[in-house]
Amino acid sequence: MSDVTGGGSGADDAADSDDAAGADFDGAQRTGDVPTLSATDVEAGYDQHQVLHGITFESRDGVTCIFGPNGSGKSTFLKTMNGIVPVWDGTITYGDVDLTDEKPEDIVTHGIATLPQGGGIFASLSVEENLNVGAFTVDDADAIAERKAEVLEVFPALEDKLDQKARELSGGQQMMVSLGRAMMTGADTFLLDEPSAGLAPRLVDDAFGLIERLVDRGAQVILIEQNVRAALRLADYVYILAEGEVQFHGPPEDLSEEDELMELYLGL
Amino acid sequence: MSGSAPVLDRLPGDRRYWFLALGVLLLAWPFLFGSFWARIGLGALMWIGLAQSWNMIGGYAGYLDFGHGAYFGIGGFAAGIAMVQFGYPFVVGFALAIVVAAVLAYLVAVPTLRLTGAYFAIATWALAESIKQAALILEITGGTFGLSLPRSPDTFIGIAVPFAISETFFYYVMLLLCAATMLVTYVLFERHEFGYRVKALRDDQDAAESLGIDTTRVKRQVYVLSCVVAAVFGSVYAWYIVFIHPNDILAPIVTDRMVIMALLGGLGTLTGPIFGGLLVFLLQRLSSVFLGSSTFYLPLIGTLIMITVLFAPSGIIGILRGEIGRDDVRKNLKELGEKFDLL
Amino acid sequence: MSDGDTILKTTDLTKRFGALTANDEISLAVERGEIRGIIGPNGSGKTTFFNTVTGFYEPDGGSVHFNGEEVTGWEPHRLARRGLGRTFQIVSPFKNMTVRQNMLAVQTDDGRSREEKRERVGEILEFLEIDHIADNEARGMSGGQQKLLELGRVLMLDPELVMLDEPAAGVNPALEERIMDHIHELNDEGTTFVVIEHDMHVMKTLADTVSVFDSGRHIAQGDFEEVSQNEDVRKAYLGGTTAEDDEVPV
Amino acid sequence: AGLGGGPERDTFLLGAVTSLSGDLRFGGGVTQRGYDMWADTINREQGGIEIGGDTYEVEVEYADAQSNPSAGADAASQMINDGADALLGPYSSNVTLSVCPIAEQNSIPHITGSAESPQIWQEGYEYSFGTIPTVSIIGNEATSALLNLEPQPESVYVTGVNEPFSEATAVSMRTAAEDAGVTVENYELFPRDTDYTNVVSAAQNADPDLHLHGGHIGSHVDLVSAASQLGYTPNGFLMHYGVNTGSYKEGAGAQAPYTFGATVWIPSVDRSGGVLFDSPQAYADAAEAAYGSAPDYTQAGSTAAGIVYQEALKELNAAPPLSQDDKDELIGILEEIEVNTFYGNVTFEVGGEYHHNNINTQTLLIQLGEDGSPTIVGPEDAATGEPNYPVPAWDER
Amino acid sequence: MVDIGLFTQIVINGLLLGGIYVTIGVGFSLAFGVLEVVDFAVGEYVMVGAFMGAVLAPLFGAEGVFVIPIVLVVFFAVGALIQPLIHHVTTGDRPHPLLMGLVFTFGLATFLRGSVLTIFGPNSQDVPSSLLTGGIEVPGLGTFPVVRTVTAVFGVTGLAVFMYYLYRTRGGMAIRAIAEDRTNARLMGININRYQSIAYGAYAALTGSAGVFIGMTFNASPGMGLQYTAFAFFMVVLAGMGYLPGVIVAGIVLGLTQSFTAVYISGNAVLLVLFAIIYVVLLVSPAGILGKGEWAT
Ligand SMILES: Nc1ncnc2c1ncn2[C@@H]1O[C@H](COP(=O)(O)OP(=O)(O)OP(=O)(O)O)[C@@H](O)[C@H]1O
Ligand SMILES: Nc1ncnc2c1ncn2[C@@H]1O[C@H](COP(=O)(O)OP(=O)(O)OP(=O)(O)O)[C@@H](O)[C@H]1O
Ligand SMILES: [Mg+2]
Ligand SMILES: [Mg+2]
Repeated sequence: MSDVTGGGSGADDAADSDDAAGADFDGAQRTGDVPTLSATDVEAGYDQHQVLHGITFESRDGVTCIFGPNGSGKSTFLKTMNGIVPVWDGTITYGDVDLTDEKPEDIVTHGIATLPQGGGIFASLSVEENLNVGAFTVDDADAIAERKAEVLEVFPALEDKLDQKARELSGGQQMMVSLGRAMMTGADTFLLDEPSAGLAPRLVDDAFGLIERLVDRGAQVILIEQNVRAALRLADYVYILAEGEVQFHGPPEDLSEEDELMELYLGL
Repeated sequence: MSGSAPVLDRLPGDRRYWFLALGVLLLAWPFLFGSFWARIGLGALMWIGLAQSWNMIGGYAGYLDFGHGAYFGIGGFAAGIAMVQFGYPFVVGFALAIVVAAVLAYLVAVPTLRLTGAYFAIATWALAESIKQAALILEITGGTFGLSLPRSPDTFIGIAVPFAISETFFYYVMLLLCAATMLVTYVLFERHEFGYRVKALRDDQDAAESLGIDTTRVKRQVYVLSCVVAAVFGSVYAWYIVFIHPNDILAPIVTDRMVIMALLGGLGTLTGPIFGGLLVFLLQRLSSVFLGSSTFYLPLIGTLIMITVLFAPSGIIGILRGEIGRDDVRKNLKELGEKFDLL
Repeated sequence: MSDGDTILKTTDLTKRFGALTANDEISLAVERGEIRGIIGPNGSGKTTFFNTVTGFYEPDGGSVHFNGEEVTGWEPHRLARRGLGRTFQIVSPFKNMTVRQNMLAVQTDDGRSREEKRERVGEILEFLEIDHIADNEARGMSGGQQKLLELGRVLMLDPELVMLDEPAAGVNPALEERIMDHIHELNDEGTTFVVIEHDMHVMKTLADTVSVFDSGRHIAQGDFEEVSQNEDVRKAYLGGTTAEDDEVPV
Repeated sequence: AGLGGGPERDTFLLGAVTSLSGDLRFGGGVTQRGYDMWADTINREQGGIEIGGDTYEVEVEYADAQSNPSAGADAASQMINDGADALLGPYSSNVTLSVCPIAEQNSIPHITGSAESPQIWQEGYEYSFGTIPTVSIIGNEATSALLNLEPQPESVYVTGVNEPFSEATAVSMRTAAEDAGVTVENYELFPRDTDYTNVVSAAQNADPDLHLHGGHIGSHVDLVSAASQLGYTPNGFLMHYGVNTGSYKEGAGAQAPYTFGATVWIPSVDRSGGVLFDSPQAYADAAEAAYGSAPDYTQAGSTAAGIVYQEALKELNAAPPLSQDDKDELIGILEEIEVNTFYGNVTFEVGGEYHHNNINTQTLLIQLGEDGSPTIVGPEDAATGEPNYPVPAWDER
Repeated sequence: MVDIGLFTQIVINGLLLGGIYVTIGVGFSLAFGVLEVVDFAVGEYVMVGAFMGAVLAPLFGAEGVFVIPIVLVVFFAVGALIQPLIHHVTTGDRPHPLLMGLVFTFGLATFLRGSVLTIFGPNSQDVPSSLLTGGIEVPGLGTFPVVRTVTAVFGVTGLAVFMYYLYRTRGGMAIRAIAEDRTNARLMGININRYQSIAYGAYAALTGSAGVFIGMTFNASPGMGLQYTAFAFFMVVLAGMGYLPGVIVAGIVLGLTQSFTAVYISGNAVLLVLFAIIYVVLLVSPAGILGKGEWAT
């Protein structure tokens, strides 16, 4: 248990040493703390079918987890934040910027990267091209080269595979490509939708390791997971969604007092 | 589904009376309006039947058959060849049309139904064109000269026809065939579990297979059935129109019409092809009445097709059932507008 | 060939995709009444094995026996009607049909009447606790409900053996428990299961025996404890996680 | 709506079925102008047709065959339904072949001013007639005239498009060449949408004196452009149908001059005229004035069809609307009739393979000049000018 | 006996014919590969391009070649505006997106053909050119008709430009990413509407200008579109759908098949042979003769 708290303070350490990490990871965009991604009374859905009934949410430093039963609207909510699903009502802001009506391709430019469920790599593009697509919104060639070097430092396994088509990689390596690609955007905030789903346990470990590394570098991570046990080891703050509403939010410690919630929604 | 009540449910009075009235109208049609309208009526009935035959494979089973018209032509030529080259009565030609279409459809089905989507569409289209080209070269089909069928036969299945072989007679034949096609579609695809199997394989072939559905066989059955229906109409059409030519009854436009009719009416629905068939047939046939000697109906139909696909993808039936309301169109327009963000 | 207790037996089953051997001489026997787990790294050939056994892939070598009968190369629907049911890794409901129609589409040779079939649909939906949405279209169902529907459809076959490909993936823990309960219940009634799953908690709870796949080969077999202590397995598959670490860190 | 016969009226109602839309709309327009020309002229100049002292105006009502046999049959039926006294036929043989049986079933006279396929007459329809000789005659006679030019050609290459009219044309050309004892290097049909360089290369390799081609205007254009691209120059190209139309000139552009063609009528032909129009030139002038374009033989044949009706109706001497007996009697009159028109003498064969076809109008061999205007260059008794023969090579023009 | 002079000329004819097909196949293949649109309107773009040549050439001293820049610009703009409509009908939760796309473009094709027919009448029109006339005779080989040779060069150049753009530029990378997954491409900051419109516009521009060349080679007629739609389908099926480099091979195969069938078998059998080849290739190797097309499901 103390380990986990340690992980959380690890994120703080990273924030302290922000200057160093920030400079070589992403010199151009980041100056101070990562802006808070927050949602206020968000309603959204598909066609006539409303899924989210007023969600209020705020990202924290480190990892903010979203749990909830299937179909509770977790992915939908994530997609309102990255712009894929239009917001019916309510607002979404990132620091001072209003994202509510922005399109996904514009939201990325503010520093919010998404890792869609399954990784969403471009299978017929090479690994290097996948990374380059990640930097699509970046015009500065030097910055791109720097970030690529950074990604390869974090994931040395990708070094020899740069010219290979992404589909030829193993599941775990593909996950590295998608995370690396997300890093290439120069984002400070990462939206991850079930990064461990369908992965073998060893790869699940790898995926969570990667998340830790992102946090170490000062990024905020919003994480949807069904692998609640593993995710809780990383979590700094937890939201529980059910039927399109927030049922609980608070630090993981508080969760232990909510036996009923745990039982009902998390099966713990 | 949106709130507005389906138009079909808003008919005043008992629905059965409406159907009864419609039945009486259909039966009395040639006597009420004369021979020209009998011809228009029989044309409409034929096209409704053909649209439904496409709907079986294209709508219910989800296989975009872009060569379906070939079976209409094959039916026509089977009947024509039997009557012209061998001097048999129509009824033999009719039987031949069914047999030839069924056998050919089966042979085609075996390799072709392994393809899906655009590949199936293009393969069937290429096959239909090959058949047309072959018919233009072969001697038995009359080659480039086509076939002139014997005129005014005045017996049907050996029995003298009292009112001669006139449009009135053909009107009732088409009415009968069209009704039979509707009935078969209703029973097989809407009532029987066979229909569930067909829809299942349309949605997910592997899943269907894993649930005991012999998808290869079901697909084949639907394909052969739909092709035979088209051929049946083709044979009667040949008998009626007397002169058949590959460029007419094997033309790709025959398929195109069926597809458009089924789509505009509402794919994979029983009544969609009725509305789509009526609309397109009448638009085309009566365009000269409204537009004079102009080809203006072509861009008009083109525009109509585009608008339908854009705003009413479930077809006329979708509008009648109230699935597509004003709100949907507005939402659609808004989404479309967003896609014009190009700079 | 096989004794009465073996319901499924593969011998040197091989499947290649071009240069890749996805299943390399896999020999495996499943006893009637057991729940067999299959684990292995991503891409180790688990799903391919399912597909080859159930007739979706033509094997490049080896044989499959089901209920003592050689069924190698049989078409899937034929196997299904013999009582070999399966689900898919990616859920595949018939989206344009209602839940009930999804169930009724299932085809069997058992000569059940229409009424009997409908009755059975009701029973199964009730058992899975999704009878309240029987007449909803499948497209509007949540991912979890779709998983239940898949299980329900398979049950319409009255299968003797059910092969489940990652039934708990992406499923919320609460629902996961429910699915496991259903499997146990059906197993108690005599249905044999083969389950692919990456969730070790599920594996541990369900499986009587676990088979481990790696690079297309069947490298180990044993009960969960045995297998999870195996060095090769730990290295290839489990990694650093102590799979038995069920403790919730809060 | 109503049954046949129709109400009392004091006009003759002629139902014209023709393709006003679709692929054949161009030809449909030509026949329409031909029929209108007749109706307008007779109404204007004679107040209509004189029957027993009264004159009855002529009314032509059109129904669109949409270039499609099935719609053609519907259109004919529509006209009959509207009580037409007689039918004027559609453009193109395919549509005609579906209209003839309708005329037959309803026992109504039907004269077509444009369909040329020999098939129509072989069927032996009792109620259908045609003013234009079948193409098997036109192609044959034009080819014979061409083969008589000096220096006498020794070999020909025959091509045609694989559709009824064109095949019949090509066959007649081949027959004429064989009958004249000229070597036929090759006889080949191909689909309309083919590439002509291959046709031309094969022909070029055979190196014939003449190239004979049966098809419609588009195929002529493709053939001459491929020929000019590959530098294929036989002593002459004979093509039928329609080299003297504006459409061919527009399509072929610089390649149009010197092409030989066949026709049964052009404005400059020397024919004595008679009923309604004094001479071919008078007709051409009137048509030019009315429509702003020079008439071709299809239009003339269509007008002639009207004139034949007019004379036959006079002889029948029955006021409109015609009874069924009148119509049957009209058929008998048509079989016997001989009318002297600007288009030539019209009489219809009875029996044989040309049953009810007017095969007596003389075929003319024409050649386009530098400016694209046609000159009659054969047969000798009809020629009004000298042919430019052999024609200059493409790069010497 | 095979005549060598004729034989080499037939080869030349076939290759140049193939070049003409390449001009149509390139854009069509791009449209299919990137946008997943099976575009029924392709032949009508050719037809409209040819008519623009016929109508505008007189303004440039009866020279069709000078019309091409205008056609490029106009078609690019129009294509860019049509693309969002096609995108709209093939996405969202519509049933049968593929059919919707097919039928929409069928409607578009009918609209274009009908409009040209209504405006210009049914006649064919000459697309004049004095630059591209006659043929170049190469002794021992045969004659290379100038207009066909230039058309083939245009097609191959178009292919090279497309390949360069797709595989060597940022925009091309974006387009390939879109082809793979539209939603994920957006999440990378790619304005998919813009790049899809660029792709479709480029396809339309290339196809429209191919129309001008084809007009100069043959002529412009309202009914010509259908056969080019057919040829475009031939091309992508043989090339493998969406596989651009296959287009050249497909063009050569089609052109040679056509010319050899016409001369050595029967002119009448040409289309029968072509359609039969398409059917058989689809059954035997749906990914094209090179086996590299995308095997769509
Ligand atoms: N594209 C869509 N169209 C229509 N309804 C959708 C769509 N995507 C999701 N839904 C519905 O919205 C609801 C919420 O779905 P969502 O994917 O947000 O759930 P989730 O919490 O992410 O579930 P899971 O844990 O299973 O991924 C569900 O009822 C689902 O059926
Ligand atoms: N249809 C196919 N064509 C070509 N290769 C395939 C095909 N299906 C699977 N493969 C390959 O075979 C190997 C085994 O795949 P399989 O799907 O069986 O793995 P798995 O064990 O189920 O993995 P996971 O746990 O990720 O689902 C992989 O390398 C995969 O890429
Ligand atoms: Mg989700
Ligand atoms: Mg798997």
